[in-house]
This record gives sequence, structure tokens and C-alpha cells, in this order.
Amino acid sequence: MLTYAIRRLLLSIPTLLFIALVIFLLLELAPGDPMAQVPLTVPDEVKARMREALGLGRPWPVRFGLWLYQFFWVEPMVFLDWLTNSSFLFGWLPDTSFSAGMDRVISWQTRGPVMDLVVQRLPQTLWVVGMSYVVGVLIALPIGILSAYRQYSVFDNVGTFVSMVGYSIPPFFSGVLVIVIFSVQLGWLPSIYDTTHVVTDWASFKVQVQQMILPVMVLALQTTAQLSRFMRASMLDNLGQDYVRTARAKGMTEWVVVLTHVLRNSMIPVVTVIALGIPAIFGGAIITEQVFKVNGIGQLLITQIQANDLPTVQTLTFIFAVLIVMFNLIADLLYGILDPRIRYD
Amino acid sequence: MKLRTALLGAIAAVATAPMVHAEAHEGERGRDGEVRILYWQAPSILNPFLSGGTKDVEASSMILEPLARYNPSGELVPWLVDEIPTVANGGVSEDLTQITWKITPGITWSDGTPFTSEDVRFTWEYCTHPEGGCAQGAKFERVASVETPDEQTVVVTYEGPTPNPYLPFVGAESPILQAAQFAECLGAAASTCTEQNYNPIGTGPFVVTDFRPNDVIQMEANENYREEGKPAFQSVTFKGGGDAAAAGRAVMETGEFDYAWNLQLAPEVIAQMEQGGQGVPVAGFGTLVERIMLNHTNPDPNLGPDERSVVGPHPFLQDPAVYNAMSMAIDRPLLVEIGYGPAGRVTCNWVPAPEIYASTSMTCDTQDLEGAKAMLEEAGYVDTDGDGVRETPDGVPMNLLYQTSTNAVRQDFQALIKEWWEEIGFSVELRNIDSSVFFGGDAGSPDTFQKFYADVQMYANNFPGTDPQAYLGNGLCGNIPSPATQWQGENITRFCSEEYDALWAELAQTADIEERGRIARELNDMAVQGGMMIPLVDRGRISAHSNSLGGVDLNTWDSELWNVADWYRTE
Amino acid sequence: MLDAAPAKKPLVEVRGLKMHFPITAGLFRRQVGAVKAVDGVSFDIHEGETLGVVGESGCGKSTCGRAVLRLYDITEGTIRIDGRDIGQVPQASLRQMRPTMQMVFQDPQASLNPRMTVQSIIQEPLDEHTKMSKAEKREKVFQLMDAVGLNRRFAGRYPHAFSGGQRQRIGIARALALNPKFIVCDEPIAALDVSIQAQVVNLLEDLQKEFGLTYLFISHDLSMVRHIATRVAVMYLGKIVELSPREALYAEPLHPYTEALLSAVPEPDPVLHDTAERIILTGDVPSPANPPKGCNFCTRCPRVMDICRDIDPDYREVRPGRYVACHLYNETQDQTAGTTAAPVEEQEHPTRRVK
Amino acid sequence: MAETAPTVLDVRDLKTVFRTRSGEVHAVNSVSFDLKAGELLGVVGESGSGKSVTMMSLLGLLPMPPAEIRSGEVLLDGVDLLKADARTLRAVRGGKVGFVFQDPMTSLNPTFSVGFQLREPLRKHMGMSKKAANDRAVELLELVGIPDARERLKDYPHQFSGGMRQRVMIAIALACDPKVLIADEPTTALDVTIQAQILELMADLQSRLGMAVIWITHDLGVIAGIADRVLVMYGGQIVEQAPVRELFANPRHPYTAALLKTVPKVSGEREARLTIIEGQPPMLTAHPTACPFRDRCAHAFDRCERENPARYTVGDGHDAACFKAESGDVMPEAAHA
Repeated sequence: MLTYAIRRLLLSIPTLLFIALVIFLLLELAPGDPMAQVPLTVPDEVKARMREALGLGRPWPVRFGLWLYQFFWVEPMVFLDWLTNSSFLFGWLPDTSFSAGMDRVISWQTRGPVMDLVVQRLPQTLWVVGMSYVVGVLIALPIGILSAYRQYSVFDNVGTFVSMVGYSIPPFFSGVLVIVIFSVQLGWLPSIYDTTHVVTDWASFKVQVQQMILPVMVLALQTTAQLSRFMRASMLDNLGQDYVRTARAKGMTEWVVVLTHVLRNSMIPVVTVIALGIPAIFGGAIITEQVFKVNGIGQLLITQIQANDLPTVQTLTFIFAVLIVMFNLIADLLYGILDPRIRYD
Repeated sequence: MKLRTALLGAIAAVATAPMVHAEAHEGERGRDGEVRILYWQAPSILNPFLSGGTKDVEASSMILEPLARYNPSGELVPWLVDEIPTVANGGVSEDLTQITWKITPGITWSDGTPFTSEDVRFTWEYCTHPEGGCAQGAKFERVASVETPDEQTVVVTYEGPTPNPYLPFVGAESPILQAAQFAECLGAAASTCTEQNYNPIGTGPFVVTDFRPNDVIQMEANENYREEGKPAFQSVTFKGGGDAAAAGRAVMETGEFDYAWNLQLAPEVIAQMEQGGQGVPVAGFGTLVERIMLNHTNPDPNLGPDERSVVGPHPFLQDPAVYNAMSMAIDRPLLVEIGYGPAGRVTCNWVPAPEIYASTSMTCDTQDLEGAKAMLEEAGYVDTDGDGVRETPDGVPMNLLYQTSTNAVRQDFQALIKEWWEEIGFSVELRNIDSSVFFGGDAGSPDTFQKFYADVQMYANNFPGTDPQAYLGNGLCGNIPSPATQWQGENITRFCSEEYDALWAELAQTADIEERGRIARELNDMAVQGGMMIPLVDRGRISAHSNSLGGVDLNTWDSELWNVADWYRTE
Repeated sequence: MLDAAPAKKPLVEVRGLKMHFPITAGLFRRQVGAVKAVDGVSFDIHEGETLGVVGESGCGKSTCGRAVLRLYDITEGTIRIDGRDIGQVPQASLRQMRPTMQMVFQDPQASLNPRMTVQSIIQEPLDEHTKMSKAEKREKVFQLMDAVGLNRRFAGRYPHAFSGGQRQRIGIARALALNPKFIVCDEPIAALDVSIQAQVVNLLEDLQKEFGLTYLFISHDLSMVRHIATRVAVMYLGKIVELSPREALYAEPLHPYTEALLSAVPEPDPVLHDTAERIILTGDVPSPANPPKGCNFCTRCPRVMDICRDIDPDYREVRPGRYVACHLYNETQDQTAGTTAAPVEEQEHPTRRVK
Repeated sequence: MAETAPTVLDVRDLKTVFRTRSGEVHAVNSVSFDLKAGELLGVVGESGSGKSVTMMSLLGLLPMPPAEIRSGEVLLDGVDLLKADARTLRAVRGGKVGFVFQDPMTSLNPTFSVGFQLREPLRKHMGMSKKAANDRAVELLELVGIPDARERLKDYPHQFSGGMRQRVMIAIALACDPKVLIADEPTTALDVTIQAQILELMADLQSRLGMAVIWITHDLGVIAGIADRVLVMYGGQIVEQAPVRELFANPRHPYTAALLKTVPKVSGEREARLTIIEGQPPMLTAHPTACPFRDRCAHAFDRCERENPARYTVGDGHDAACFKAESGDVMPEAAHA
């Protein structure tokens, strides 16, 4: 298993480098200009000078090489410095300054280090999108199990309908709908997420929960819709298996048959699907973040795409690529752990 | 300059009402707690020299201040100085090459250090560094030197006579940076000064406590602010992101925010939001004109890329009978109503404001389809082959390719205007192009507005500040974009007239404000009547504030937040 | 005892056929071993005869059948079919050979495309390999359906509308479409009910007579193989342990494995059952990735000798037409194995003979 | 075979129907039989003949819907299982009645250790502690001939060979000393040499433990070797019942006779050509009003079209559902409706 994991990790290096190059070239070849958002009142020669200052004058292989160097060498150094300077864990180590004098990956639009932006955006994204994922999973699993066990029952049909709704209604619609209902009409919940809110006591925790309810609800609906269908299908596959008949023939109660024997087997593919969905949490939910002004990673990506902020978009998409590759590996390893029939070597 | 009371529309009047009370509203600094501002485009940096974006300029205007700025009437008002230098008061030299600013004594930076002429000089140095990529470089273009005879005096010397010397250090786009803070950030280092760019030290009413790019800014009242009892708010939450509709909703319907910027929404949507009762929209008008540009060269695709829109006159668009008929066929009040509502007005001018520069010689607010047809008939444009499309006397069918950027209002306009023009005998083909491509300036793309590979194209443009001289310069023969200039140049329509060039040269030599107004109005008329463009709508800006926020005075000449120090809570 | 049909020339000659599947491990996927699915197999099949291949699951009989048709790239050995060596020929040039050799699969359900009609399934090889006109193809399909006993009216139906036996007939018709000489039948009756098995076997026999076909008939069902095969090869763990004419093999199995295998087949006769002596092997077949040293069967053999655990016995013709790989026949060929074989020592060995 | 042995299981007039989209399938039609203590009852028939469905119906192991038991009585120790509540049924399953299924690979749960699956019925039915259940599990594995039993408890099914897996299944079925063991094609998926091992094991276990066994198979060879008495099923009905030697020596139903002829043997005379039964098994889409075998029967006559024959007694413990056997008496409780 360890050898397998190491082998996969080694293999992912050329894959990721290739992905990085493809992303870079795609961004490079896409039409658009980082100066497009600068007002027309700014003369062209000033814009040209601004482009020059961003390094756009250099040929693309140089810029790609620079980005690689910054991402894979400078940023880890910065991270090391942070670890030794201000982190809990290694703060006792002598302070280092490996990254002193090095140029980090700088966003064209904000002129700040891209990784700082990412670190700044992660908490709200993880809170909101991550929580919605957890909520979605927790709701989806029981629904899927019960739908499969009572296939074609009223419950199953209602579940099918709700899933269809969840699948087909886009968050920019459902998001605005819940805002109109719960914020505008009823006035119960805020429509704008406060990213600076700090939870210090019970009251502020309540505020945090309140502002999370709407986006979490909208996102969880989607997760629930997809996962409950998947769980249902997986349960149905297993309910028809011979070992279920064996368990019943042993006189096991339905509870044990379904929740011990069938569930364990059904969870194997579902767990990997859940694991594969995790990179999407880090990626944020672009539309929902936009609708509720949860300015997380997704919102960052979309604004920087609009601003043609190549370094930021490149870095973000590459981080997503890394996460996807990693979680694919994790999903495969999980499969091996959960299913005793599978052994990697 | 006179007060442009005429510019204040019905809604703007509502906005000015609380301003009257502002004088009566006094008390301790920070007495009104928190004010919450929502910009649906989130600020990404607080250094206006590194970003041309309005959102960034306006956000930073709460912290950084210029020496002088414009008030809602477009008048120059002293800000960090005692008075506006003029030739009359000796502040501007007779030969128009030098301007001397006298800084008000006692002004300090938010960190408590004194504000001096050295900071001003440093700002010039900062923006003119060749590797810095300063977005406001144009403001400093003709500046030969900035000298500081003493701590309170700044002498700006121009390369030549400059009738409008109020460009550098004036307005929200050109504020003063603290020399001490930005000393290490010159040139190529500008981009790496993250801390400085995110948290500039200023003289304004607020200081940044937390800046999250493209998300939220938190500010506290500047304890060293020069005016006693101001600002009234102790803290500011400046949130960004989302869309205009959500921003309007948050102020007017849910009341979560006090101020929402630039609500580019359909008129009926704004009207509906107002029903929410939590806040009101306010409008202000500047120089932004939605117009149809007429191509003076032949964009025929059969010509090669180096000839297209470069050589050869357009087959019919230069005939006054043609473009006047096209203009007459347009129902501008209808366009205003469907497109902009209270945020738009009919205009026949290229330069619609300030009043001194706004020509009154033309009217265009009634549609006259019959008159237009008659005009074309008379000039010999008739439909000879019976296909419903007129031909020129040379037999060229009057086909128009009409392009613009992708935007719902513009596509509505395109559809209506196409209908009207087809009614008077043109054949119109519509095209829309993604705005980042259209305005992107990529010399390799055939779809930019500079290339103008179409007969007519529609967009909006305006000019910074109040002086139209540079803007009127867009019509000079020398500014025509072409392959030779890598398609750079502001004279998009390739309008070219010796008479115009000569008159503009005269403007550039004139200092007297009344005389400048006369020449500018004449240039405006010359351009419009010469078929450079068909102006459509003077586009204002609509923002909204909550019912409990007082002191808002919408300013389109400067930052909307120009007087944030005067804002207060009414209840 | 003479071979029943020695005069005919061999259509298929297989020599030293090996089919190893690599096992890789470690960081760099180095090959650490091989599953020796087929490990040095030699046999001839004469024209018009049926060679039955029997053995338990995992013994390599199906792999052998596929390897002979070059559905795999074989590891080692030569295969000659109809005088042409196809052992090492690249797949592309095998294409023109394909019409002469065809295959009938075990699971008729899985080997028929459920979205194709019977007509198109049977016609597919014709489309691939002939230039017949549409009408000709149609007529040919009808002839084939007649030959395998399918009603022409069902040509437009899909496989799911047929029973298992009928599906297997479709598979046979498809195999016959290009007038092959040689057909590998890989467990063609394993998935069928008893009463249907007999129908398919009879059909295969009729077709053999009618078209002069040569079969390699792979099955685990010894009684069916006895019925259909001319000669029978018994495989164990990738090797042929015995190859004999049918009558001789069933009457007097030479290899201890053959003997045990035959004795394990339950006879549908209660009287016989209660009287016959049965050999019950203990344990399981070893893994083909890790076969025992010496004779592959030494771990289960009731007559195992010391030599068996060291030396792999040669595969030799011990009597005319009878090939065996067993140390029991190390002496002269004309001695009768049953009587001269080394004495059977039973004391330690767990294999039991039961009544 | 002791004729005097008491009856442990008495099945009367069992009818099971499947409701499918294309209509009802009458899978089991008026099946009646009994099982005596300590005997091994073979049930033989081709796929679709209803042999498995009958046995699954006895203990409610069919998914309902689509299955539905229309009528019948299943008396185990005098209790009608078809009327019993779920709790009683569960106590019987795995307790008094053990099951062994065809494919040991799929019938064992792949994600639980063999020990877990063995302990489950012990803890449920016998209320054993985990430790006691573990010890008993080891005993059971040893009983079915699995070496290193204690170590192998924590292994998963895939780590066993096919034969060993089926031994595990048998151990599970025997866990609670059942009175009845129902084995549904337990050796079909195994190789002949392994099948021989399992058959030997079963014979041994039955003689040591003395439970009654119902052995379902399609292989007449297996039946001949192991059964005391045989039921032949065709088209959802029992068409013949006889002691094993009597059945093979003197089959009275044309189907049984034909089936015996189609099977080739490895010894004795080799047939020049296999005897075949022409045609296909019947579709059970309607309640049978005629003999299900009539279309394939060489002896069919017009009455076979009109009437479904009852099971006529033709000898001692021997009956056949064929008008050719009508001279005998009708089985008292087996008249087809």
C-alpha cells in the first residue's frame, strides 16, 4: 500500500507539471487583457507601461519558468519561515528567513502574494462550503439508504423528486429565492456573509450560524441530491446480492441486515465519491459564494478571471489540480482500506 | 465656474436635502458607530496609482487625499491647501508653465507625522518612475519638475504652457502618498510593497485596520484627522462582491448596508427595490455619454487587414444627410426610459458637462422618421432595386454593420435602433463582442473597438476631471489608430479635419476659463455635426443609501465617497 | 491399442505453448513473477476430429484455447494452423487468417451484443471479411440460421428474446459464418440446463459432420467431453498431464490425476455410486503463480513419490497415441502402468479411497 | 432410510407467484412434500423449475414484493411458518433451519471476516458471549475440515479457496444445530474434485449430526450419490417423488425418464448420440390448467392439454404426476387445483 502510494505520488509529478503548463498556455492564449478593467480614461501608453510593469513584456516560457520557481521553491520557503516564526507548532525553532529577498507569486490585480489571498479566503470557504458538504452528506446517506430499502415507495418517490429539484435548480436561482424569502420577506437571516465576523461567545456564534444557514442550505441541497442518488444506487446494488440473503437466512433482523451487512458494502463506492468531492470544497462554490457574498476561493477565482489576473488564476487552478490528484489518490487508497478484497502493492 | 444646479436631477435633489442638515449635525468623533458600505465590485488594492479601477480609487479616497478635488458641481475645491492657485491670485504663472500650491499648515498623517511638501514631491517621483507602471501616469505627463522650496510649498513646473494645470495632485485618482511609507516602493519594487499597497497611511478621515483584497476593508476613524468632531463614524465596514442587484437589495430592501455604489440596474428593478423602504437611490450626472461612433474609413472585409478601416473613405457615412438622418431616426427619450431610467438623460453632445463646456446649440429629443427619409431621398439615396434597402448614387447598398460590447442594455438599444434605421431604408446587421475583448486593446484581435471593423459601433466614454481638452483631442487627425501605431490612438472614428485640429491647438493655448468654454463648445459641435458620432444618452450614476445615513452628496467628478468625513447617522 | 484415426494429417500443431501473465510489484512495477496460466503445452489436432480439453477451473484450459487462436500474444511456443505458423505473427497480419479459425464462447448472454439483432450479429463477420452483396449476406444468414436450428423469422429479434440454448445457437451460427475449418469451443454448454446441453452438443456434432469441422472442445464436464471428443487432453495447473484417445482414457486413465478426476464425477446411478471405489483428492489446486517444485500434481497426488517433489516429469508418449507426464511411467513404454507402477504408499498421505 | 422417522417439515399446497411488469409468473404451483427427521431429500430440476423458489418460500426469504405466497402451509414442529410473525421466522432461520447457497463467493459478505459472520448467528440465536461464540466458531470450522481454524477466523472470504468458502458456509448453516439444513445447489459452482470433497463432508456431517437435509441440485449424478429420496420438479410443480434407487431404476414420469437419458456418463457404454428433450421449458405466465410437460412429451395425448394431472401413487413412496400413472391412487393432499 505504501509503495503504491509512493508510486502514485511520483507519477503525479509529471502529470501536475503538464497540467500547470496546459493551464498556463490556456490562460496565455485566451483573449483578454489585464488592463481591460482600467477605465477608458487612462491613455493607452500608460496602460502599456502598466503591462510592462507586470512583466508581460517577457516571453511566455520565461514567465512560466518564473512561476514554477516561485510556486515550487519560493512559496515553500515562505511557508517554512512562517512555521518557524509564528506558528504554534514550530514557533520554538529559531526563526528562519529563507525567503528573504525572493519574489513571491504576486497577483496582478491586488499586487499582493497570491498564497496570502488563498490563506485569507480558505476559512470562509471551508466553513461554508465544507459545512454544507458535511450537512449534505449527513442528510444524503439516510435518505439514500431508506430510498433504496423502500424502493418505489412514497418516500423514495419524494426523494427522487427532491433530488431532481436539487439537480436541476441552479444555485443562482435557489440562492436568490431563499434570500428573497428569508432575508427580504421574513427578515430572519442576513443575505450578505460577513467574512470578518469572529466567533468569541455564544451570541457571536449564533450570528455565525445565522449567516451560514442560507448558503449552506443552498449548497447542501445539491450535495444531498447527488449523494443520496448515489447512495441509493449503491444500496440497491448490494440489496440484491447473495450475501444479503445469507444474512437473512441466518435470522438477522432487517436492521442488522441493512445497516451492518449492506451498508458496509454500499459505503465503499460512496466513501470514495465523497472523498473525490472534497477538492470541490477547497475550490469553493463559485456561484453560491457570489450570491451570498461569501468571498471565498470560488469568488476569488471568478473575480480574478474577470480581471485577467493570470498569476492568481494560474495558481488557484493549479492548486485545485493538485487537490484533485491528491484526493483521487486518497479515494483509491480508501477503497483499498475499506474493501478487504483489494490489495495494492 | 458656476454651480451646475441644472445638473441636479429630481433624485439628486433628494440627496442634497440631508446635506443641508449636515451643518447642524455635530458632535464627537466616532459618535455614530459603524457605517457599512457595499461596493459590488470589491476593491483589490488601496493604492490608486497601481490600479485604474474606480472601486480601488474610491475605496482609497477614504484614506488618501489630494491637494484639491472637485465638488458635486464640478468645481475645484481646496482640500489640503488653503486656496486654489489661479493666475489671478498668482498661484499660476502668467506663462501658464508653473503652479504653486500652499499646503494648509498643521495637517498630519494618520500616524501623527506632519504632512509636508516632500510627500507631494515624492508622489510625483513615485508615479513617474519608468518601471512603476503607474496608472495615473497621464496626469504627470507634462510635468517637468516638482520642487519644494519649503515644507508647505509645492511648485509644479510644466514642460510648456498648460492652461489646465490642475491635473497632478487633484482629484481622487491622484492623491498624496506618504514619502516615508513608500520610500522603498519605487519603480519595479512597487508591486512587492504589499503592506503599503494594502494599508497606505493617509490624511483622510479613516485608517485601514484590515484589508482583504476583493473582499472587505475594515477601517477606524483617523484619530489625527484635521477636523474636530469628524468623522462621525467610528468604524467602516467596506464590503465588496456580489452584483448590483444584491447590493441594491442589501441597502433598500434588507437594510443590511448603509450605502451601495453604482447600481447599474434596469430602471424598473430600482423602482421596485425602493419599495423596500429601507433606503433611497441617488443619481448624479457626469460626462459619460453612450454614443454611436461612425466609421470614417471603409471597413469592408474584402480589403486587407492593413487597408480595412485605414484608407479610403466610407462609401456613404461621411455625408451629413446620411448621419443626420440616422440621428433623426432615433427616439432618444425612449432609449433613456428603457435603458437607464433616472440614471440617464438625452444628450446631443459629445461633452455634456460641466455646464461651461456643454453646448446648447443642438436639439435631438424628438424622433422624425419621415424627415429622415425625406433627407435621404433628397440627397439621392433611393432604393433603386426595390429590395427595401437604399443605394448610394454610386449604387452601393446602404448596409450597416453595427457592433458593440455584450451588455443587456446595449443589445436592447441595438435592436431598437436597427428597427428604426431599417425603417428609413438601411440594412442593419448586429454584432456584439465580449467586453474584455472589445475594450481589451489586443492588437492581434480583429474585434477591438480600436480596429473598428464595422460601420458603426456603440459604447460609452467620458473624461476624468472637469477639463475636456485632452478628451476633445481624441478627434485630432494625429490620433488615428492604424497598423503603424499598433492600433493605438484615441481617434477611433478616424474623423479628421484641419479646421478642428487648428481650433484644438487654440484651446491648448488658452487659459481664460470663459474663452476655453467657448472653444470647447465649438469643437464639440464641429465633431458631432461633422459626423464623428451620434450621441445618445448622458449616463449618470445611481447609488443608494439607507434612510438613516445623512450627508451623502453624490459626486461624479471625484470619488463618491469624497465627503465621507461629513457622513452621519440621522436617527 | 492403436490410435483410432492416425492417418489424417494434423490441422493444428501446437508445440511448447506458454502463456505467462506477468506479476509486477514495487515502486517501479518490476516484474517479480508470472502467472503461468499455460506452461509448455504441445498437442496436434487432426482434421475433422475433436480434441477435448478437460480440467478444473484455473488449470489454464480456456487460456490455452484463446492462445491457440492468438487472442493473446503468446509467451513462447509455436502454433501451426493449416500449415501456417501463427505463433509469432503480428496481430494485424492475423486478420486474414481469422476466417479459418473461430470461437464459441461460454456465456452466450455476455458474448452477444444486446443492441444488435440476430441478423446483424451473424452477419458481422461477413461484413468484416467478405465482399458479399446485401442480398447474399441475408441469404447466408438465413442458411446459417437453418443450419443451427433457429427459425428464420426471428432474424430481426434481439438476443434477450431468446433462451440460453438459442443464444448459444446464435453464437455458433456467427462462428460458422466464414466457413471456418477450426473452431475453439470454450465451455459452450457450461451455462446451459441439462436438457439443453444435449441439444447443443448434438448440434455441434451434426455441424462437424456436415462442414468437416475440427473442434477444440474445452469443458470441465468429463461426461460431455467423453461424448463429443475423439481424443482428450487433461490439463492440470497449466500443463497437459495426459492426452489419449477417448475410449482408452475413460477405460483406463494413466495419470493419477485423470484417475482421480474421473472418479470424482458423480454417476447418475445410485447402484454404481454405492459400489464404485472413489478417490477423493484433498486440498486445493496450487496457485499458478507459485506452482510446486517438481511435478505440479505432487501436492495432491495419491501416488506421490520422492522424485515427484524434485523433478518435473516429461510429457511422453508412453503407449501408442497416449501421452502422459508422470514418473510412474519412467520405465519402458510397453509396460502396463496399472500393474507396474510403483507401489502406492498410503500411510502418511491424506488422500482417501472411499466406498 | 427409516420410514418410521417423524416428519419435521410438512409443506402443503404451496403456491408462489411473482408479479412482474409483464404479468404474473406462477413459479411454484401447489407443491406438497414432507421431510422426515434425518433423511436427505434431493430436489432435482432445471433452472426455472421452481426448486429454489419453493425452498426460499418456506422461510419467507423471497423479496416480497415482487414475490407473493398465494396459499399453503409450512409446518415446522407443528408451527405454520407462513402465518408466523417476523420474530418467530427470524428465530427459525439460522436456528432450526440452516441454509447453504450455491455460490460461496457471493453468499458470504466480502467485507466482514469469516469469524464475524460465523459468530453472528451464535450470538443471536444462542445468546453466546463473544468469547464463547469465538470458541464455538473454531469448533465449527474444525468440524467442516478447515485447518488452522482459530487463525483463519479473522480472514476474509476472498482469502479462502472456493471449496473452503463453501465449508465456511456450511459451518455457518450448522452453527445453531439446525433440525433442517437446506442446501441450494451447494456444489454447482465447484470443481468436480472439490465437489467430491464437499459431498463426502456432507455425508459425514449428516451421519454425525443427524439433521434432515433438503439438497437442491440439477445434477442427477449428485442426487444419485447423496439422496435418500428425490423430488423431481418441472414447471413449478413436483412431477415425481420416489426413493432414490426406485427413481433411477424405474422413472414413471416421462420428464424424469427423458432427463435420465440425456445425461452422458463417464463409465459404461457410451451413447452414439445423446438423447435430447426437444423444445423449451414452459413459461409460467398463467395458472396451469394443463400438464406443463405436454409440449415436450413423447406420450402426450389430448387429455394432457385439458387437464393438469394429479400426483398418482405408483409404488411405495413413489408417485408421479402423469396420466400414464393414473392407475395408482391420487396422493391424498397433492391434487392439483
